[in-house]
Amino acid sequence: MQPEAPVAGTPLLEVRQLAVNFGGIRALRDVHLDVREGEFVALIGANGAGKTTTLKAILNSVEIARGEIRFRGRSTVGIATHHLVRMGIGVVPEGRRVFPASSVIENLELGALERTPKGEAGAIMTNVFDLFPVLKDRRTQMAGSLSGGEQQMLAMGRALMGKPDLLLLDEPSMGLAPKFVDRIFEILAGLRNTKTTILLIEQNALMSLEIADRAFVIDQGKTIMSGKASDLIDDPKIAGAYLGRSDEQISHAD
Amino acid sequence: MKRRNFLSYLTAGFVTLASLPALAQEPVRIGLDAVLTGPGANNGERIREAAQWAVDLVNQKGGVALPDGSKRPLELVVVDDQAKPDVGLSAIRRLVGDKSIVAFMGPDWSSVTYPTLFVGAEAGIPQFTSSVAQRITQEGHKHIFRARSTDTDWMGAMADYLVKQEGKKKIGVTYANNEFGRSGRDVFVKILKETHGLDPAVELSYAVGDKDFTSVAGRLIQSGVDVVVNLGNQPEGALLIKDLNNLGYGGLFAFNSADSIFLDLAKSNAEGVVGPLSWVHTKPDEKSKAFNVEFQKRFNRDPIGHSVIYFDSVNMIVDAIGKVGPTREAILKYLKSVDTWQGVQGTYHPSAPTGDMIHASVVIRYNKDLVPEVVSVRE
Amino acid sequence: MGRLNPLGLAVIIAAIVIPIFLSEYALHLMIMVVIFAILTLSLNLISGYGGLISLGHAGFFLIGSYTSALLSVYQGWPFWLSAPMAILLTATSGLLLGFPALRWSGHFLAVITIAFGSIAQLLSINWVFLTNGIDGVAPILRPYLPGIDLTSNLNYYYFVLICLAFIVYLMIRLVASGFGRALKAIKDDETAAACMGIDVRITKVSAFVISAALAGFAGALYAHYIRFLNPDSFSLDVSIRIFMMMIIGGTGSIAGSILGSFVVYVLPEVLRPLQDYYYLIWGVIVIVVMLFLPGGLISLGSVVRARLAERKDRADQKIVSTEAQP
Amino acid sequence: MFFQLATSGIATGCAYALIALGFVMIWNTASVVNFAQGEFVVIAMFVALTCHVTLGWPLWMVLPLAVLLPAIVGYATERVVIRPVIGAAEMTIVTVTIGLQIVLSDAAKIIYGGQPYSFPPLIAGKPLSLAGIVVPRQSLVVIASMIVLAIGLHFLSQKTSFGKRLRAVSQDRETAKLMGIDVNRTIAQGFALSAAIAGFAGVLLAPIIYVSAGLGLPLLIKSFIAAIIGGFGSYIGALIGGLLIGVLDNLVGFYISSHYREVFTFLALILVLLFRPQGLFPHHR
Repeated sequence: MQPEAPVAGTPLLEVRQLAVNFGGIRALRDVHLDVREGEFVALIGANGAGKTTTLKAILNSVEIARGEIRFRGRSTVGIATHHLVRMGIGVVPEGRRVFPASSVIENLELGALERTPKGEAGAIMTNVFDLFPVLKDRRTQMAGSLSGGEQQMLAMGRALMGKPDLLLLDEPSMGLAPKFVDRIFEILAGLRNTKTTILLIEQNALMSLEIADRAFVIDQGKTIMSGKASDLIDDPKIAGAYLGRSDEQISHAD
Repeated sequence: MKRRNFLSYLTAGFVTLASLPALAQEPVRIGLDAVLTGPGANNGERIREAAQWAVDLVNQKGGVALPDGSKRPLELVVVDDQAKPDVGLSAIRRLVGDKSIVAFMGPDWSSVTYPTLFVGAEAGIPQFTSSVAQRITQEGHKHIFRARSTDTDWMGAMADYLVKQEGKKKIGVTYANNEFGRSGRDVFVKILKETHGLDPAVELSYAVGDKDFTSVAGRLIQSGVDVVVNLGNQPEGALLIKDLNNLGYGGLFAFNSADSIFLDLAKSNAEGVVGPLSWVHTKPDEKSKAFNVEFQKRFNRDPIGHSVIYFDSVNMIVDAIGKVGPTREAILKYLKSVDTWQGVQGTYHPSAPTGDMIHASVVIRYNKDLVPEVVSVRE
Repeated sequence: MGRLNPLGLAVIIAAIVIPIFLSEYALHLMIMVVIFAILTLSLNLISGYGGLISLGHAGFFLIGSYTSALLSVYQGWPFWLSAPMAILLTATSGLLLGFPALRWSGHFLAVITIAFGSIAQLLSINWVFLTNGIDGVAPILRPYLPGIDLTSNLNYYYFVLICLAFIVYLMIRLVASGFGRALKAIKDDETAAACMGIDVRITKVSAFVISAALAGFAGALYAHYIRFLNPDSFSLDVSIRIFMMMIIGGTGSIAGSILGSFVVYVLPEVLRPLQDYYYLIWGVIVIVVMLFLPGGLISLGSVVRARLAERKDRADQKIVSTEAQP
Repeated sequence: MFFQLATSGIATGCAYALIALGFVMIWNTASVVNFAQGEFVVIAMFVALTCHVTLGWPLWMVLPLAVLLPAIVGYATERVVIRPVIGAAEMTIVTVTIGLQIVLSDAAKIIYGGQPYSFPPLIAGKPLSLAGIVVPRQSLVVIASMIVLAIGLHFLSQKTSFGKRLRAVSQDRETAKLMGIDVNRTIAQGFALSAAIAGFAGVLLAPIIYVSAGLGLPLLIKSFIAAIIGGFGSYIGALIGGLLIGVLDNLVGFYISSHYREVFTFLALILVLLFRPQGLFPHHR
């Protein structure tokens, strides 16, 4: 059972009144969200709503026009992306972005390189292989030669290698065959049970809401709704605006 | 005390200021165009230092003497042609455009001199060049003075030495693919044919900037020549003799740029190398010896042929100014009337109709101690 | 280029009037600036509008110069026949090089064009029976124009200036045409351009051919001005110099190309009193311009204006609000 | 004669190979085509010349210095002039590196003049004769050094965390950041390393080709071509491309024509680009 009320204490990640300009165009106007320790939060919205820009803002790779982002209660202003990563944010980027000319093992090692002490990496890799047995089978293969679904698993495993306090996943189901989409969500559900703190960014609203604790909905650069995932899933507005559309999107992805 | 000191400074300052007009007297200017950047800048630097030295010596004696007995400072205006014809054209137009320049020296590279000749000719300014290509003085220009023997002179000397003194018959010719190398090759092959009735056993060329001469050396050795005549610039010559020696070549190596720059590069490989030069510091006459001593004192190394050419040129211009004054027309007219002029390099004939003032050359051979021994002298 | 502003008009008047008062030396520089402006414009067509790097334009320049010079000196052709022949031959060589080479872009194309320029120069050195090799070709006659003595450098200056004006006019028309727009579309996004129905290959190769032809024409103008040709004048650094002129002036701008030719050709002459240091300072200038004015000198005005506007914007705390579209 | 030519070509080719290697490294990590790469060779040569020939320091002291100084210059130039243009239009980057090339080569010219200087062989002695092939000791030093360096670099890139960072950055700069890698710093270090490799090549080359300020650009262009022939972006391709160019140059000079040696290098480039555009050893990105 998920806790009903918000957990006490400061959130792990907090985004308030975020606005971002992109080449003279306002990409985000007012986004807020928060993620607490151990929580699985989904950020959902249509294509172009500003989900990926929000992620970039969290990672400080776009300039923020207004608003505030706090990680572990500390403002992220002026902290470079790689420092944020070292501080404990693990990222599974959009489009997977595995290192194609490196082997599976080398990709995983890179995930641990800057964040995990050498001695611990081996143990974590064993865990990752337990989670994704297919990676173990392919461990010496070049990452570029893996299938899309396998690459997605590698990208997730790679992020886990850094023992992230907060795991950001950007559209992990995008461009995958339905079989793999189901598999990825299964894994995500499994991660929730390990109490890993997760912020999932997805177009696939229905599946995301099914596994998330809480969710935020953004539209045209603005957070328009938030609440418990189980509540949102029954919300008629959501059902009309996103769930129907996301079903459609899944069939398109085939 | 302090005030007194200040006053004395002030007085000194005024005295200096008062004497300034005398020092700041309008100098007599002569121009120099040389290659100061790019390949060939090595010779250009030597040219500049020698010309500047000659000018400094004149100024140490109070400046250039005029026919009325007064003296004015001498100034050298230097421009750089980068060994490129179009840059040279700009450079020489700049010199000639400055009406206060009464004569100029350069260019050194024939490929720059030739296309720019008309600029000096139109302006009627005396031009002293060290370019060796024959045709520079074949165009009928009246303003050009060549202060160096031509390649015909020293190729003749070298061919004589190789064929008559050394008795070599099987000659391989290598040359750099530039103006200098090609024109050297043309002249040498012609002389070999016309004077000695010989043809080269093999002819090979290479590019300036080549680094690996194994293929050239290999072909020379394969064709079994007993003398290699190389026509080109110093770095390639030094690399070629090194590769020849590495491959066990036992014959003679003759080189038209076997000067001190070549020696610096080739080091012990230079032993036994033969070369024609317009002038060498070991030339056994008195003037050359004296020049060498003075040059050594000033620069702490041996002068090269170009040092003498430009040193002599400055002095010839200075002498002319002393006779007829600092104007282009007067100097030009005067020089054309001078039969002989004694310089360090030898006897110049400024009145020669073509402008070829001097034909002196030597053939040298590097001995065991890498000293260039003069083996044949031509006047 | 847009509409002619007062500054542009002033430059044109200056270009016509000032040379009358210049020394022979300065006039020589101006003639070379105009010839190089034509070369830079030709490069600008493929690089500025088409986004293709060429470091081999000295090769086309060489082919144009030599064709016109050789026909004129050895065959006795008048300039008015030898120059069109030079244009034809460079256009052909542009076609022959462009077809295979334009499968590449970026640094690959840069190296291929370096190779082309070097091969052209090496052939002009070694192909002695045709080019007279390192000895060069001379004397090349000035073009004959009834009533006007083109052996006068001032007249020749006006002659090349008129040629430049004609080419500028041609470029303006070309850039505004469907072809020019197709070229720009390819520069922005090749795939998108192809989707719009543009034949990418043909457009690129055509631009390359026109560019080569213009460079060939500049070559003919050069040969008949300088009256002596040898391979030394067509080395890699000439290609680099043309490239610099385009970049420093402002890529993709006609006025920029002309400004760049002027600055890059005249600056070293101005810096010459610095003797040894002038080339070094020139390199520093190139870097500084690129770091602070990547759009070239021609963008100076608009960059300053933009900065001022930005400052004002910030002061007003006003933010342009449009539809959010990341 | 064939083997003689090949052996000698390999020695010169090694130098091209090393320069190409550094050049490719910069391309891979920073997407910068560095026209100033040849100048790092020249810097090392002059450091070696000054310290070894003029000041008479022993080689074991001079070598690290001659490698270190170009590395420092490489690091500094990356910080000052390259970093601001990383990610800019390719023409802007090319122009900046050409500007850098002009500055560095002219600085060398101002300090040392345009003339060439000779440099003593790294090890003394007459050339060796192996199975009828004359091999100067210097060539052996060059070939052996290159093998050692290639192995060392391979070890560096596969086993050390610096090498892993470098490889991650060269495959995907954005994602490397997401691994916590300081991309800017890694690029600067990559610059330093590639300059150090070029410096190493410079010391090896100095006794073979003489030291002069104008060497940088011609060496770079040969190496650039070597890198493309080998397969641009591939390290092994750069090495083999360099060796091929060195050998080809000699064989053409001997068997075909000494006039057209360089033309053949360029022709080889064009042929490779026509018929095997990905190069002999394609790079997987």
